Order: sequence, then C-alpha cells, then structure tokens
Amino acid sequence: MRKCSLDKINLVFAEIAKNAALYLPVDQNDGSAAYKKWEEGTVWSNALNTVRSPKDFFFPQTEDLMAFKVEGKNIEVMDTRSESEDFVVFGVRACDVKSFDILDRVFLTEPVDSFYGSRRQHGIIISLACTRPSETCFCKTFGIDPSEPAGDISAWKTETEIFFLANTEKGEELLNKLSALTEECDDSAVNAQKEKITAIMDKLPLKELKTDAFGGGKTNELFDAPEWAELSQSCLGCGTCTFVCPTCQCYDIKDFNTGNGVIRYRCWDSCMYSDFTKMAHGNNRLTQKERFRQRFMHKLVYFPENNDGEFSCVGCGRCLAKCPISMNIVKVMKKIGGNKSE
Amino acid sequence: MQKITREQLIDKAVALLADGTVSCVLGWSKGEFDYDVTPAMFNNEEELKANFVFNDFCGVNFSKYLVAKTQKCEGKILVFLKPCDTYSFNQLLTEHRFDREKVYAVGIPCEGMADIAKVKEICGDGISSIAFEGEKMAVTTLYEDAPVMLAANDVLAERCINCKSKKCVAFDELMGDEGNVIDSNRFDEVEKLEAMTPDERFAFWQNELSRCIRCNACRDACPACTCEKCVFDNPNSGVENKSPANSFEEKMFHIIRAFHVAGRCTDCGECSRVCPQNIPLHLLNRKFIKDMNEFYGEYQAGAEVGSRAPLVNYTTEDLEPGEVFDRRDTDA
Amino acid sequence: MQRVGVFVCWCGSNIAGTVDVEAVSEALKSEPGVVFSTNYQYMCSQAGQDMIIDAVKEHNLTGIVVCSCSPRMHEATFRKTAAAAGLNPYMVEIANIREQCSWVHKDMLTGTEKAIILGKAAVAKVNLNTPLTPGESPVTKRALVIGGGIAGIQTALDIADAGFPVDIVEKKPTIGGKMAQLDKTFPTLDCAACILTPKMVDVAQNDKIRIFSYSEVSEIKGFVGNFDVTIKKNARFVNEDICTGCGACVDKCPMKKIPNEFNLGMDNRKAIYIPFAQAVPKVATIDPNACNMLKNGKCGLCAKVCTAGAIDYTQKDEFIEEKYGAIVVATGFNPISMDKFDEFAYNQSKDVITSLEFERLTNAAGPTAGKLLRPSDGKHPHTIVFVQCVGSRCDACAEKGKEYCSKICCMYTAKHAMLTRDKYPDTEVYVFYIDVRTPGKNFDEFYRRAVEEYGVKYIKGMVGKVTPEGDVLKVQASDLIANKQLRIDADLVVLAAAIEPDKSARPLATMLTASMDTNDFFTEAHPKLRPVESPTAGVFLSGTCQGPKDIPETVSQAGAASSKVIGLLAKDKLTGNPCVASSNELMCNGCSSCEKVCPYGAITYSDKEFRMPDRTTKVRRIAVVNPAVCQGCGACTVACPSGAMDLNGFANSQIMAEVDAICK
Amino acid sequence: MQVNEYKPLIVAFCCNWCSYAGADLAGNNRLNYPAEVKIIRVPCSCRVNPMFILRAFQRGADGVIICGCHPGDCHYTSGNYYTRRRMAALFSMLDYLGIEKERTRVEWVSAAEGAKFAATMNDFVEKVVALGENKRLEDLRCKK
Amino acid sequence: MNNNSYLQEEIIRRSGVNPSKCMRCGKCSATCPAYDEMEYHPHQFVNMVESGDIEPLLNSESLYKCLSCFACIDRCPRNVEPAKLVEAVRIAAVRKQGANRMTANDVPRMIDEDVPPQLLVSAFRKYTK
Repeated sequence: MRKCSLDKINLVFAEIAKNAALYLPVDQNDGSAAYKKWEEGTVWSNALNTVRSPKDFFFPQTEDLMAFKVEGKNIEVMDTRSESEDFVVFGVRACDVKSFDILDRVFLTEPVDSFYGSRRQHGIIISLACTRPSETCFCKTFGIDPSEPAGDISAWKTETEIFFLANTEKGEELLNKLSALTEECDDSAVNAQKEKITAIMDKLPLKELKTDAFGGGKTNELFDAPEWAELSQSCLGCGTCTFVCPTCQCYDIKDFNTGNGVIRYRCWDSCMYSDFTKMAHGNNRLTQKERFRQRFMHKLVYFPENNDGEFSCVGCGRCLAKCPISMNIVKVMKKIGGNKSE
Repeated sequence: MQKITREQLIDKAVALLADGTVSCVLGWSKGEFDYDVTPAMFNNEEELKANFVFNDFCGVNFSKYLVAKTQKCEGKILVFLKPCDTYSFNQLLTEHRFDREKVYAVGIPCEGMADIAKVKEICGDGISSIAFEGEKMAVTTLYEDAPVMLAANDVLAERCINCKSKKCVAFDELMGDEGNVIDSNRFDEVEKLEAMTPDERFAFWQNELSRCIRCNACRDACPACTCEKCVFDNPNSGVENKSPANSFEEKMFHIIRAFHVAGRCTDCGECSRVCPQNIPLHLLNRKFIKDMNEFYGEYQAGAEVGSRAPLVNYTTEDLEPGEVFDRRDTDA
Repeated sequence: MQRVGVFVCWCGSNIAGTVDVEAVSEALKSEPGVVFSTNYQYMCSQAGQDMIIDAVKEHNLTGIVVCSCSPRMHEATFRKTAAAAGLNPYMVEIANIREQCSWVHKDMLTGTEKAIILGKAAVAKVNLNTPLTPGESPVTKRALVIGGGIAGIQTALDIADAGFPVDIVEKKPTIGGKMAQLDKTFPTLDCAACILTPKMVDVAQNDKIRIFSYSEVSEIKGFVGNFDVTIKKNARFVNEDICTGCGACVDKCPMKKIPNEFNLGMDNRKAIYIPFAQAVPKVATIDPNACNMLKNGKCGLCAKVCTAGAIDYTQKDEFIEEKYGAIVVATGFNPISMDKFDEFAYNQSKDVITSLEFERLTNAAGPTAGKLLRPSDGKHPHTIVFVQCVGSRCDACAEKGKEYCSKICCMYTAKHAMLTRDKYPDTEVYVFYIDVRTPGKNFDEFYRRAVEEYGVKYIKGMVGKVTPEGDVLKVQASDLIANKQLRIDADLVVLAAAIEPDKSARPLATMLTASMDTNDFFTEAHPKLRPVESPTAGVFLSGTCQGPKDIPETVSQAGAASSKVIGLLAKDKLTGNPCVASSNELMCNGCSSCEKVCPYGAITYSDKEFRMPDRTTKVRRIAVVNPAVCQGCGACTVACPSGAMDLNGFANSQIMAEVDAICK
Repeated sequence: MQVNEYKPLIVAFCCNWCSYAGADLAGNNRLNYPAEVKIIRVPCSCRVNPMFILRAFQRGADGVIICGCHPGDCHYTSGNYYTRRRMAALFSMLDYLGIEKERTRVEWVSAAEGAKFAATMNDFVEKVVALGENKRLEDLRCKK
Repeated sequence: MNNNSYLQEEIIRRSGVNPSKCMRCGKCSATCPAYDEMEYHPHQFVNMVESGDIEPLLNSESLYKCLSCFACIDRCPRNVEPAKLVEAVRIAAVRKQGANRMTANDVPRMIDEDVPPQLLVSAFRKYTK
C-alpha cells in the first residue's frame, strides 16, 4: 500500500495524465458532479458520486460502428472505430466498479463486443472507498463493501491523505509510475477508515433490504405478481433510470443518413420506451406495466438466472435520486419481495 | 410549509369516496424517505390512511396523469390540484385531452414546493429524516447529531420562487383561500440571457444542452407533451433520434420541443424539475412565453379553457420576424 | 423504390445556353431510383412529350422528373403527358432549371452545377411521391341566399333564371332591405320603389324561389356542394299561406304607439303590421312584444276581424332543415349609431337626423308623406346643413367611427341637397365636405349639377359643433378655403353616417367559417381576382356585406356572385385538388391546433374507437380533413406537433428529402 | 483569398403563388442572383415547418430564407400571418441560443417583384457570406 | 440638420403627434372656441408643423390664444391631437432665452376678483420656462 498527501494530489493527476487521458469527478455549476477530463487546474470533486455512471467510458451513449459512403449507386464500407485511446478513470466508487463485472458478463462473453472489450483493455480504473454514503445507498444488499472497492487500483481517502493499493498488473504498473509521488505505508490508517465506513453502513436506512425473494428461477413466481400494476401505474416511461444506471446495457443500432452516406451507430436504448425491442409484428411488451416489469425482472431475476446468481444492480442509488416520480428498484423489491424492512 | 394538511385532504377524499362523488383518488403516496413521494391511485380510506402524504415534496403535476387515468377509471377521479397544476389542467381541457366529466378537481393552495437538491446542498447527503415543524423543516442526517432547521424559503424550488400564480383557475371545489395571480420575476433569467452577447448565449446553451442524455423525462413529464407519438420517436418523421448523438441533435430536440409546446406551455416547470442533469429547460419555454407576451400581448396558457394560443392566431398588424431584432436593438 | 425517368429540356438555347444539359442528364443517371435519363430540345413539344410516353412504357417508369422551365408554366402539361402514358399525373416533379437557373446565372459551370442539384432534389422528391386521386363530391343543386335586400334579390333572381331553385332567408318580415326605404336613387333620380318593387314581385312569383321571411339561419354544417342548413322561421303568429294581406287586422289593432322601424321610428305602427304597402310577402306580422293578446291574453281583435282565419296566436318558431350546394351572403349594412358623436347633438335634438332618416322624410310613403318637414315641429326647414363623413375615415385609435370611406355618402348627400333645392328653392342648403368622392359613371356630373344648377353651397370644412337653441340649431363649422369659422343657424342638420355591416354578419361568418376583416366585412377569396367569392369554398358574397357599395355596384356584384353559383351548381360532381392535408389517425391526439389555423374550416373532429396494444379499446378524438374543403395551404401541418397532419404532394418527408438533396 | 472562395449554401422556401412566381419573374427579366440560392417550392409559406429549417442547417445550409406573399395577399388568406408569428418566435429562439440571426430571414415577395426577389437574395447571400460557415447548427456527420 | 427641421422633429417628438395623419377635414378649427382670436388656426398648426413651417408659429400670438380646452383633440376623427402640437410649439417658444411669456412681476397686475387664482397659477406655469 502506498500513500500520498492530498496536497500533492494534483501532481499525481498530472503524472497520470502524462500517459493517458485522466477522467475524474468534477463539480458542475448545478451542484452535481460529472466525470471530466483532467487538465491543469481541474478540481477533483468531493461529491459522493456522479449523476452519470462511469459506464459511459466503456459503453458510451452513442458509438459509431461503421459507415457507408454512397456515391451515385456505389456503396463503400468504412471503418469508424475510435476506441484505442488509453485512459484512466479516477474515483470510481465500489458500486460502480462492481458494475463493470456485470457489463463484462454481457459484453465480454462470446461473441465478444470488441468495442467494449477494446475500451476495457485501454482503460484503467482507480476506485475510491466511500466516506459519506447517502441514504439512497444500498450496495450492501448486493454484497458490495464500499470500504473495499475493487478496480485496477483501490484508493482510500482520509482528511489529509490518500492511499493506493494496486489489484491488477495494469494497476501495479500505473502505481509504479507514481512511486516518486507516493510512499509505502501500512494499512492501519486504511483499516481505521474502513471501520468508520462500516459503522455508517449500519445506520443506512436501506441496510435491511434483502434479495432473498429474487434470483434465478423466480420467473414464474414473480412474473404475474399483482403488485406490478400498482408499482408501474405512475411510471412516465422516460429513460432516466436506465440512462443513469451503471449496469443497464441495452442498446439500439441505428443508421444515420448523412446525405452522402450512412453512419451506423449504436445508442443506449431503454426498456421503458414503447419502441424498445419493437419488431415487425409490433412490440412484445404492450403497456408500461410490462416494460416496467421487464426492467426489474431483468435486474433481479433473468440476469442472475443466466449469470451464476449475479444481480444486475449494484445499489448505487442513482435511480432513487433521479426518477421524476420517485419509483425505483427499492420500492419494487420491498413490494414484490414482501420484506418490508421496518 | 404547506398550510393545508394531509389530514384535511384525506378527510375530503374519504368524504367524496363515501358519498359516491368519486370512485378513486389521484394523490401522493409516501416513499422510502420523507421526500420521495410517488403519484398513486387510492381506492379507499384504508389505502389513503396508510400511504397518502402531503408535504413540501409533493411537486408532481397531476394534470397529465388524467389523460390516461380517465380512460381507465370507471367512475370519477378525485384529483388535488395545486394552482400551477390547474393551468395545465385547463390547457389539457382546451386540447380535449380528457373528459372533464370524469374528474372531480379540488383546488388546493400551495405555499411552494421544496427542492430536495437544495436541502442536500445545505444539510449534506445522507438524509435520515425530514420532519415538518410549523414553518420549518427539521432535517436529520446520518452525519450530524442535531437536526438542521430549514425555513421554506431556503429550499424553495426555482419554479416556486418564480411562482406565477397562487390562484386555482379550475376546480370543482376549492380548499383554503383563493390565491392571486402573482407579479413574478420569472423572466429575469431570460432577460439576463438576452443581455448576453450571442457568443455568450451560445456558450451557455452549449454547456447546458451538452449534458442532455435524452432520457425524455422532460417530455414525458410535460403536461403539454401529450402527442400519441412524439416526432422524435417516430421513425417516419425524418427527425427521429434516440440519443443526443451530437450537439446538433441536442439543440434540435430541445428547440423543436419548445416550439411544439410554445403557446401551450403553462410554465409549470416540470421539465426542469425532472431533468436528471439539471438543465434549465424552463428557460427555453419561458423565452417563448416572454416573446409572445411582448409581440402579441399577454397570454397565459391554461388561464381559461378554450383560449386561442398566440401561434394559432394572428392579427394583420403583427410585427415582422425581422423587427423582433430591430426592436431589441433599439431598446438596448 | 420508384423507377424514375429524368427528362432534361434544352428549351432551345434558353436552358442549353447556360446549362450543359448533357452533363445534367448524365449526372442524374446515377441518382437513386433513376433508371432512365435523357435530354431533348423541347420537352413540351409533341415530340418531347411522345418521348416521355415512350420512355415510360419502355422502362416501366413509375415517376418522372422533368428539368425544364417553371412548374407554373408546364407542370400541367407534363401531368397530362404522364396520364397519357398511363401514370398517375401526380408522379411528375419539375426541376425549374430555366427561370431559376439558366436565366439568372451567366456561367455555364455554375448553371450546370445548380441544375444538377435542382434535378437531384426533384428526384429525391419524386422518389417519395404517391399516386394521388382528386376526391369527388356531389353537388346539391339548390342555393341559399342570406339576406333579402337588393343584393339578395338580384342574386336569387339570376340563379333562378338559370333554372336552379333558390331560397332567400330574410330576418325582417319583408324582403326589400335598405333600398325599399330609399326615396330616389342617384345619379338618375329614378324612384327606388319603382325599380325595386317589380323585382320583389318577380321574386314572389318565381316558382324557383322560396322566401323565408322573418327567419334566420341558425346552423350551417357541411361544405361546398353539400351544405346542411337549419333555418329558424320565427313565429309571426299569422299563417302566411292563408293571409291575404288585406290589412283589416291592422286597421282594428288597438295598439297604436309602436315605433315604426321602417320609418326609423319617426312615426308609429300597430302591434300587428305590414311593414309597407308593397311588402313581399304581403302578410301581416304580430309583434309579440307589443301585442296584448300574446302578452296577457286580452284582446284577440285581429283574429276576430280576419276573415281568412290566418291569425294563430299559438304559432311557434319553426326549424327547417335544407340542403344547399352554394350559399350567398347578402347581409347588407346599417348606418352606425350616432351615440358617440355628441358634438352633433343627434340625441339632443329631433332635428338632427341621419341621411337614411332624411330619405324617409322625403319619401312619399314616409311619415310626412314626402313633405320635407322638421321632425320636431313639423315646420318646413329653411336652412339645412348636411355633414359628410360622420364616422367614416376615422383613425382607428379614435374609437368613434370607422377607418374606411363609406363610399355612398358623397353621392346621396348631393342627391339630397339637389332634391331639396329642386323642391324647395327657398331653402339654403350647405354641405360640409372633406373631399367629394364621385368616381362613377355620371357621378361627378351629378355633383357638379347640384352645385352649379341647384346652388347647393358646398363648403370644404367640417362641422365642429351643433347646439340646439330654441328652435334653431347653431352650427359651428370651419371653411378651410376662406380660412374662416362659420356659424350657421340651421333648421335641420343631416348627418351622413358611416355604414357598417349588419350585426348578424359576425355570427353568420362563424357558422360559415368564412373570414372577416376587422370591420366585420366579409373577406373575399382574392381582392382582385376573386372578389365575389369567400375563401370558404361554396360561399359567395353579394352587396355591402363585403364592403360599402352603391346600388349599381351591388347589383353587378349580385350578378357576378350568381354566375359563380350557377357555375358551381351546373356541375354534377366537384373534383378537388388532391394536394390536400390528411391526418394520420393513429398519431392524432385531437388537440385542435390544426382546426384553429385552418382558414377554410376543413377540419372537424370525430370520436373513434381504437384497439389498444393491450387489447383494450379506447375512444379517441381525431381530426378529419374534408378534402373537398381543404385547399392545401399546409398551415395545419405545422400547427400539428406530432406530425399527424401531413400534406399530400408536399409531405414532410418530401420536403425534407428536397432539403437533404440540396444540402448535400 | 479563402473568404472570397467561400460559397455559402442557401435554402429558399418560396410559396407557390407569390414568391416562387416572383423568382420566375426574376428569371424572365434575367436578374442575376447567386447560384448558391436553391429554391424549394411550397404551397404557402405557412407550410414551412421549423423542422425543415433546422434540417437544412443540419445538412450544411448556411442560411435559410422563407419567402411568401405580402401580408394580406396570401392565396390562402391567412397562411403568411401564421408564418409571420411562427418565424418571429422561432428566429428569436435561435438568436436566444446564440445562433447568428442573419442566417434566417422572412421576406415577402409578390409575383410582380422579380427585382425584389433578386435584390433580396443578393443581400441575404452577402450577409451570410459575411458570417461565414454555419458552425453553430451544423452536424459534423453530414460534412464527412 | 437645419434649424427648422430640427425644430419640427423636436415638436413632433415632444407632442407625440403625427401630423401626417391629418386628412384636412378642418373639424379642429370648426370646433375651436378661440378660433377668431387666432392668427393661425388649429388645422393650420397641423399643416404648418407637417410642412416644417415652424418659425411663424413660434412668433405668433396664436400660441397664447389656445385655451387648452382640448375640444380639437376630442373631435378630431384622425386622432391627430392639434392642441398637443400647439402646446409643444408654445413650449419651444417659451423655452427660448428670455422668452418667458409671464414673469412673477406680471402676476399682481392680473389679480382680479373675477379671475380664479388657480388660473393664474396654471398660466404662470404654462407661460414660463
């Protein structure tokens, strides 16, 4: 484990940015934080987390797949790939780090999504342990410990110092480059920090939320639960929850006619939208109830069924904070799962 | 803090359910925390007593829900409308979007709603409870022992600071006092932007709109956006797009959306409230409202049912598009 | 995908001189959908057209692009060519490479480049063209004339003359209108009754014409060729079919003090009355507000004396529904109220009168039996002051009168002045004028005669104030030529009040969805080229409802309107323009934005049941465009936020394809 | 040098009854105006949807002008009055977003005003050339 | 800009009157109670201001004959408001150096039991810079 004084953190950033684009949470005018590319003068945010998740770096909202150039009646296929830049994402919370495991299961199993894969290869994640979880946090429900974030390098922050621990080869390599700015240390300070976090975790309002009622094999039991109608009754059908979610991975492939050709690109889709997975015969999820159910069944039942029991929610709480009508996975789990915590 | 209480509203709802005036109630249902209320239908006293809430976080504009809910509900729906909701209510009636006969509207006074983001700005994250004590709210967090006492004005939502009217313009029954239309300063921010140079304005909007993730929350929450199919969802419209692929599409979506609701937007502020990226979308709508007020005379969408919006109206003496700028340049 | 043929015209050297036509036809060959491309000297010639027909057949073309002169020139020609080749005529698009290219650009390279782009845009559009068929609708061969003044009478007679049945709806108990109240007519001075009443008799006797007097139009539905009209026949408490108009009832009626509208309240009539001797229909009418029998059931004298037994106190308003192919509006005018013109003391003195009142005072059938006597004391007036432009030509901001010139006042004032001097040479007659406007055949001659032969004193200036003092009217006025202020002691002051459309016109316009100007005059479809048609198809305008007019103008407009009606009714079917709006009912949410901007009232709404995706049904309000009424402007397409409303021939997708092609 | 080379792309929407005829008249009278102006015929200026205007900018237009009958002369009686309101509102909004106001214009050109049509186009193109390329409403994908 | 057209603009601006709206009907002069006292009558004021002929007006006694009764304003069919023009020209005249129509010294002479003091006060205000 290595540490560095927070006074020198900008030197660390500068060192990292020498070799790769460095992205880190930065405060915006509106009070929220967003990942921004670091450059001299960029100030690292103290916010718990960003509105958009770091999923964007590996699975951007829009991504060109290829292009066709059309001249008269001739068509030429063109390569538009651009995902070869090395980059580092700094300050990723434990929940968001976990989301990459989930995305990996989707994109890196055969057939491998080479766009995602290539971005994963070029990216290094420096995670950061939480110090002040929010009431909307429920990562623990999914077995995530915010004091033990994974990633290529794990980091802990105290009032004055920051501690780094490399977990992977890529991480080791990067940490070595920072050796001039950091010094070796023991893990006592970090352990003290961990204890503090654990104590707060026990005070979180959603600490009792359980996944017992969900998981693979529950489809028949939960699919026709009468509660879906009530839960979905006020859903606006917007895509906010899916677009701020670190694990939502659905996309649509579309063609854009440029006038001289076509750009084929993919963009995030949302199961909340009425034209999601619309096919020639129409849409197989006819009303908002079915679309709403799809999202939660996918996260809590279908995904674990196909992925060794792994839920595709990390409890980051973004959808709790951002849903225009405050309907979210926690309310669904409590209602459908029947385990009212209070 | 709200003057009308949860109990008063429940009593009203229970009475109307009991005498058969209505068969269900559209209200706010309590959430996990003290601020995350969700619109819900209540069918009986039991449900109301268990889950109905009314507090400073009941900002959702119910009017739009009536479009779908009146189609589904057999009898009449009781809906509680805050003054700003009543304007949307009227506007939807003007556009024949639901059957007035299927709704029993109770106008309720509103003291302005709180913005949870502002609460968090002051008290920090990790809110464990919010209690309403008289004129104040007591916010307890995971990190402080003593609750922080907040006055309503400290955390008032932007749209409520610039409230245009405390008057319910549509109702079957009014609870509390009838308020007044307010001389608000809602165009100040628009004016601030207008006073900037075009380059500054461009930079401002470029920065704001670049955050758009096209989640469509603004559109889906907007009571004026009640198209059966939005042009941006319709593959045959030629402008369909699902993502803000670049800065053009960000602008296209928001310009066209603002244009489509121009003259119909009541300035309820839902668009900005629901935006997960905090884009001040209301400043686009307000620009249209301000312009149309200036060009064609004061017009408040939804002030009365059946009124003719400026863009579906004209006079032979209207100013020319070019004069819009001449006017402003001479003013400057 | 279309199979498009491109035909580039040289137009001799008109196009070929600045545009490399060979290059254009070659370049367009590789456009999507194009299977054939050629050029020729004169595409519009028979040989050129044959070339197109042959190519359609040989290459199985489904769409044609002609790069030639303006579509305003030859679009119709090439549409016919397409039809001759067996194609839908609307599968043709024209790229205007003459007026908007070769003629305005001098450089060959530039011209050719632009011609290719215009050609590409046309190809892009034609690729999205769909065959269009004009709609047809039947025509009800009956016309409705609203208003029974001289305009309505003449229109009805002319239409009936052509063999079509006509109904006249008149809200008064008799037809005749304002003209029936006039004494003499300018500039010939023949008596109004002498020329009008024979026409009224003609109307009554014409078996093609029905008169609904004492009636109003209460509802209008439908569209050109197919109007459904409800006429409300007000109860007159006299059976029209039986009443002989003998007048016995009128003689016996005890209610004598009812102001007589026909004489503008200058004398009285009975509660049962016939407006004037030559009324058509000549039947009595009971005024329900004055009749004792109707008010409190006491009296019944008229029923007793009526030998025909025509009196029916129980008569009710009757609603008649009828179908019409065309509607003529002839609602006429009224003088404006003088209430806002205190300075002329109209409401203070009986001897300040309007010109229409003057007409009645000089009319042999009027309250004074044609003797010019002062209303106040019945004495002969020796000094008369006529004031012109009272309430006409006012600034809109003044909010007193009308902005327009009422057009007829100069002439009738000259007439009044002249007649007065003719009959009573001892009378001093002053006319105060701002301008004397006499554009009409023999009009200025007439005015000059009034001055030169009859000694009428025309003074350029205006009356500022009239003060009644004892039995004289102190008139204070300016004489701008002499630069003096005049004070005249007058016995009678006559105000040439501005005229305004009848109050019934506004609600009628709403029913007809016909547009009006800010003064409530009906708007014509085109101010120069379609002056007697309303923009609403099938609605025509006759007389002063469209703007101030004198009698000859009114009669000629009536004739013009009737010929338009005859032209319409002569058709068995109406063929529309297929380039009309249509609404996609799956996307329409019935918000009514489109309806509000439609200048023709072509959009209506209906509730339609839809099957929802979840197999429930939902009733939704949707817009329906009547293709027979829609003229294809496209205002609705932009008002519609969802894009449910689109325009055939100029669809959103087509225009965007053109934009795309141009902006490549 | 480069400034002189710059050729803007102008889309002109012309109503069929007045302005398109006015453009034809400009042709009849051989009145020159820049070839960069490309006319799209619409039945009435009120057919022009703001989406068409933005679309043109997206696809690379540098200026968009809408021409219709003079107010009061609309073939459809009121179409251009709606155009006037819609475009006043839209142009003001574009300006509010910082898009150069000289790139958009509404001009009333009658069928008799060939000279006005040519003069208008000359002037409009000149103004757009002075601004240079449309950057603020461009879609880079369309320029590849 | 020559003095005349400057004056003309100034008077038009100050009065807020658009003299070109006048249709020469003469109703203002017909209605004017002070007509006979005036050298230039109300309609001439309008006409002369419109044609820029201001000098004669400035030097005319007519300026002080107008009673400001506003009958001309009330009756003008074209909303031209001649009295406001008279007022504007009068102000232009009075504001010239030493051109006060009335001085404080004049007031005692004018006191008369038939003249309401209010009238003197307003006249003083009107005729003095």
